[in-house]
Amino acid sequence: MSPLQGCLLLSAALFSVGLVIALARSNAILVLLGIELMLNAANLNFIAFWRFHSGAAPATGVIFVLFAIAVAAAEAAVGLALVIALYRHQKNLRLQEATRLRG
Amino acid sequence: MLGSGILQGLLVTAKNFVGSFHDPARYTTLEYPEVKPALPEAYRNFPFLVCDNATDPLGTLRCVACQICEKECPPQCIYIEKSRDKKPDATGKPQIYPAVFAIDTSVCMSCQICVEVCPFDAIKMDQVFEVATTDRYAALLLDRGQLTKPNTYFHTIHPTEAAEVDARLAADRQAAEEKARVAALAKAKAPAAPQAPAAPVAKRDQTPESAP
Amino acid sequence: MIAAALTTDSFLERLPVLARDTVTGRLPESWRWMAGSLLEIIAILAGFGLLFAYLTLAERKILGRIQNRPGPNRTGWFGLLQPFADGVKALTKEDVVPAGADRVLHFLAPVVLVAVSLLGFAVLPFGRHLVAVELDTAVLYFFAAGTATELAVFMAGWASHNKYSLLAAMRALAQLISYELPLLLSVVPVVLVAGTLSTTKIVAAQGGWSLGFVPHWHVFTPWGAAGFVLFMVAALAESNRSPFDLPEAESELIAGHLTEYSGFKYALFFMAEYFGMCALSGMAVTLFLGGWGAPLAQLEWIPSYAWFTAKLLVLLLGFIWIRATLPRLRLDQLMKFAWKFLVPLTLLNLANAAGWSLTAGWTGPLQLVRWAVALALVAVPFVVLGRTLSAGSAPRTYRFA
Amino acid sequence: MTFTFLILAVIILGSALAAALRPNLIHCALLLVVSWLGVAGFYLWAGAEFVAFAQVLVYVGALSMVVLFAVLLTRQSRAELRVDAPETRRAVWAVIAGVAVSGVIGAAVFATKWDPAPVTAPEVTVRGLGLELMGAHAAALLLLGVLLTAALLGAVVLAAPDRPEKEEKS
Amino acid sequence: MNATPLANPSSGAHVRSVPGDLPGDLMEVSMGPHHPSTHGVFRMIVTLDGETIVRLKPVFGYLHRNHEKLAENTSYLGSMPYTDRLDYLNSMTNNWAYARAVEQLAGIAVPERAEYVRVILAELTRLLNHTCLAGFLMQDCGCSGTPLMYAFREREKILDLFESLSGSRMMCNYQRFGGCRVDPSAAWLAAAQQLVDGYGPFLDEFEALLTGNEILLARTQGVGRLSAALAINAGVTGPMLRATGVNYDLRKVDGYGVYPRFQFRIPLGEHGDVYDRYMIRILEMRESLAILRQALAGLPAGPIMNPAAKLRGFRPKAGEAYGRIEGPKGEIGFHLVSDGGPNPWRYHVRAPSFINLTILEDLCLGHTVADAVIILGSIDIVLGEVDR
Repeated sequence: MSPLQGCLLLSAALFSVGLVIALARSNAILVLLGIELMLNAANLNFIAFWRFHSGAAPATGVIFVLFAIAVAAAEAAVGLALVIALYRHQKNLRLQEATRLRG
Repeated sequence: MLGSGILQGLLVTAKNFVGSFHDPARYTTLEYPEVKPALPEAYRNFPFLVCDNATDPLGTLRCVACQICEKECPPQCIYIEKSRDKKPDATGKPQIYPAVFAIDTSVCMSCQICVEVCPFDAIKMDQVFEVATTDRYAALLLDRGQLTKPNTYFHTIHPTEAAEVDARLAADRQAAEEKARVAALAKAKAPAAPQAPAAPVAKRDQTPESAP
Repeated sequence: MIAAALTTDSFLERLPVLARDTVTGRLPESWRWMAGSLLEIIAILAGFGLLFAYLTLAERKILGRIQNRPGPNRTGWFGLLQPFADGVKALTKEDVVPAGADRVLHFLAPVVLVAVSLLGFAVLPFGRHLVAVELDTAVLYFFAAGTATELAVFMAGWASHNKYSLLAAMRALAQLISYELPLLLSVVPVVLVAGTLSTTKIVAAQGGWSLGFVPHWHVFTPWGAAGFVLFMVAALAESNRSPFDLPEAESELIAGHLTEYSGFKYALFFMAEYFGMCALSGMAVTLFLGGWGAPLAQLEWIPSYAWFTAKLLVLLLGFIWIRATLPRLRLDQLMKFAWKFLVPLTLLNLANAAGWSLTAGWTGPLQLVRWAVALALVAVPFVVLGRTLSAGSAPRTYRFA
Repeated sequence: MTFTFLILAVIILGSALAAALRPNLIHCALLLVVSWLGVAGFYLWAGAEFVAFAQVLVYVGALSMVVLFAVLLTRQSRAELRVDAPETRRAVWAVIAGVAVSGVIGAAVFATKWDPAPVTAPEVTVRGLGLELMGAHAAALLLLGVLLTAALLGAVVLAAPDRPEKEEKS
Repeated sequence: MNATPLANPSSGAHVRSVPGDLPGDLMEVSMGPHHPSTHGVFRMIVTLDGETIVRLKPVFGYLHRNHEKLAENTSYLGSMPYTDRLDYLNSMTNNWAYARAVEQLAGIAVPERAEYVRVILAELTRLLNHTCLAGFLMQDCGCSGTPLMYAFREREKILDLFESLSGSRMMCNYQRFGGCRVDPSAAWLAAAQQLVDGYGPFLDEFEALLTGNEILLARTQGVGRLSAALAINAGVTGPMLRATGVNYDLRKVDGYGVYPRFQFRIPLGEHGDVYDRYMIRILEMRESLAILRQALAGLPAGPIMNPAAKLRGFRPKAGEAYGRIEGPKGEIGFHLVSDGGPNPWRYHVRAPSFINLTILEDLCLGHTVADAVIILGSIDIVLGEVDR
């Protein structure tokens, strides 16, 4: 198994764990954290390809990850603000109960 | 401007830092066990009993077990038992003496009221403050023997007050002798006359012992 | 110049490196790197461990003198053995863990804190030849390494199962989020002007003297002076020192996140606080005070690490002095101070530094203009923002009946 | 495949899995911090120093704080930190989805013929990175700045208490 | 983690397990009785929303010693040393207030020299109390001991004076019915004069250290505002009351003792916040210095005790009396009812600390924990007097 394959498998596994957390847990914060984990898995891929795959421009992978981290930060900020707003409305963080917008 | 107050404060602390090295007014710590504090003469701690003769402390106690201090003590830390017999006091007059005189220093609050009410100048305030002990009960209950200290000691700790007391006592004694002499003369003159009452001891209710 | 060249690489200067090489030289080739690193780690641990020990003593002594009392002076000559007595006491004291505590986190918090607070030392250039790890991204590494400290404080506060500790944990989080920003932003101008994130290169960029006696330290430029002050203020907050010691505010929260700690764990917290203080002061020396550079060319014969240590000690004394003087801020004031005062000032300072480096070519009278503009860019916002910050609170005059 | 990589993989996956299973919200958050640190370690191992430190700064330094803050702000008692275990049905479906995703990706990874990996990491200096960001990706950088500002403002607006409602309550 | 079980786990919904009627976001913290800033064994049950106080319940009585009932079973003289222990910082003024009550009850006149000495000692006590308070308050604000140590450095000098006069530093037991126990010597008066001369520079230094400090201004201004109306309704007295702008000082109102002979001013605040309370005390200290200078200069010769006063077997005629003076913390008064016996039939203390403390919750609501600490500090309580 080449290093690239190892990295990709690690990334896939991390993505799956993130997915499981996001799907199975009902707490909004945990769901958000699961999504962050999935983002991290994607970033892992960028770095893996940048490092172990020839042909890419020298810094593209790194720059992609930097952008992704920045976007993730923005996403987390907004997401947690939503969590707090959600909490203020229904006094808990159970996403199943956040159905007010359903028609 | 923001920060000027803070800078002013920093200046004060810096001044104190430097001052603590050369200015005794800014460095007031006494390193206690090595350097003993200079106690003012008025300093009071726990009471002690005055005796006139250091060689026979219990025999020359001024206390006549009148129990006024026991009664007046606010926290009631004094316990006195009168003797059944009488012993001659310093003037040679037979007096009741305290068979038991105990002060519970764990209760005593050093208020000095016993000293103020004592008509005999028998109880005074001590200056020993290093009274720490590992025993909470027996060691803090001082008995007659532990409480008794000679008049010379009283002179070393409260010289002014002791001199006054001695002068007053000497005057009292002289007056008593004078009176006794007069009474003896009168008795000689009128053998049938009834026995004169013993010279009343100077009441000191209105003259606190520290009056100028 | 020749004399300088001779003295800058004197025997004393190279002594620590020589000592390391003598030891590692006896080892087989493949072990040398590992052994060298290990030696560096031991040297840093021993050096700063000793500094920590005597800093606690110095703090108590200086605080004592400022407060007109002697400070600890019973253990050993002038109390010199006090830190060791304290250490023995901390080691032998009972380790109490509250019944409801999260035992794992309660144990991990001090360990993580000490470990993390030590990481920053790796990239500090203590001397001309003394830097444990040469990193291209050293400054970034330093601040990344420091981020976990407040996380550990949070762990301690939360795991203690104590309401005061929990309040302290919340305060610690709020404080970190607020002060990480000005701390980083006050460093950016230096990176901008020096054009590098490497600490050694930043120190090298501050070498040399103008007019023969003014060193090219960043603190001697308008933006650098402002940046230095801003950095130190944020560093005070980051290391939880008075007047920003809210997480362990003694008069309000008993001991905050430390309330339920005793014995050696408590000592570890203490140690981490001082390590953090040393690391941040070391960074300030590196970024603004010319690192290991001597203030005068004539003094270059003194080894560079001595200069670094001297500057470090001066900053640490400043920490102690401030602690002895100032009252504590309240949480909302702390936040207001960070967001409404420090952050705008650091941003303006960044612009100021950018302007400074753009106008580097100006000479003659233009140079004066450059200084005037830069000074104005520091002073005017300070006065204006300071006025708005302290609006509504001023000394009052009183009437008498 | 080096020993370091394996250890990092164990840290990343182990803590993420543990986070998926722990009932305590704070523990989950802290375990995920460990996972993020592992990812940073991975970047370091791969030679992307700058990204690794950025990851630590953003995730451990900022994100974890915000998450913990949110946890504490939305906590009503200590007991409430204990989140219910996932419902079995949801959990089973989630695991099936997760396994399916990794299965597909894994199969693709093994099916693809990869070029041999370069021996050394591509040389990326901070200076080079900065030049590239300001050069080729300047537009993206600007957009990112706008996005972050917008996110900041949006977060403030979302999280700020609705004043009328608060007055109603009190 | 030792989690409390959910109140109703079967319902599936999250049910709050916070006891009582607390809304979910609130936290109840019990500050004290062992807390660094409660000035003794005092307890505040604080309900917090975040760090903001929404409810505050003071709990006291941990230092209750049955003072009033003890006094009803002790001779009039025997209560004097107990009054030392009410507000143990201010034994001289406590003594004086009690002596005044008994003197009114029994109609004992006090010689002029004794009145002067009482004024001197009361103003020294005021200096002592306000200096300590300033130090404690700054400690509550988070200063690492420095102002407190400076305050204590000066306080020690006053205590030295008390000790050399009365024999004890804090439990002076100095006043007697009809005068004072000891006549101050010329040397003592010279020492007092020296202290008074040195106190102004100390106050200047203390103010330089802190009064203009931006952090202190931000911490104390606008915090714990007390309105004049509430202060009057609650019976608040002393610097607390004057900080709200109410001109009420017993030294002027009653003009007891020889106070009318001295020139001094009453500083008044406007906002009634912590800063005003702090500054009023600083300014009062300067006025006290003025009084002390005048009193030391005008001290007449003569007896220190009324020769007609009895020490032992003291039995005032039946009746009642209320003696009050302006103590450093406010109006300290003793209400005595005599049935002609050797003990008072009823003995009541109007303790300023206790009455000033009643408005604590009103001051603290809406402020943070950190403010509660300094508000409590600015009220200036001594638990010996609160609990009695």
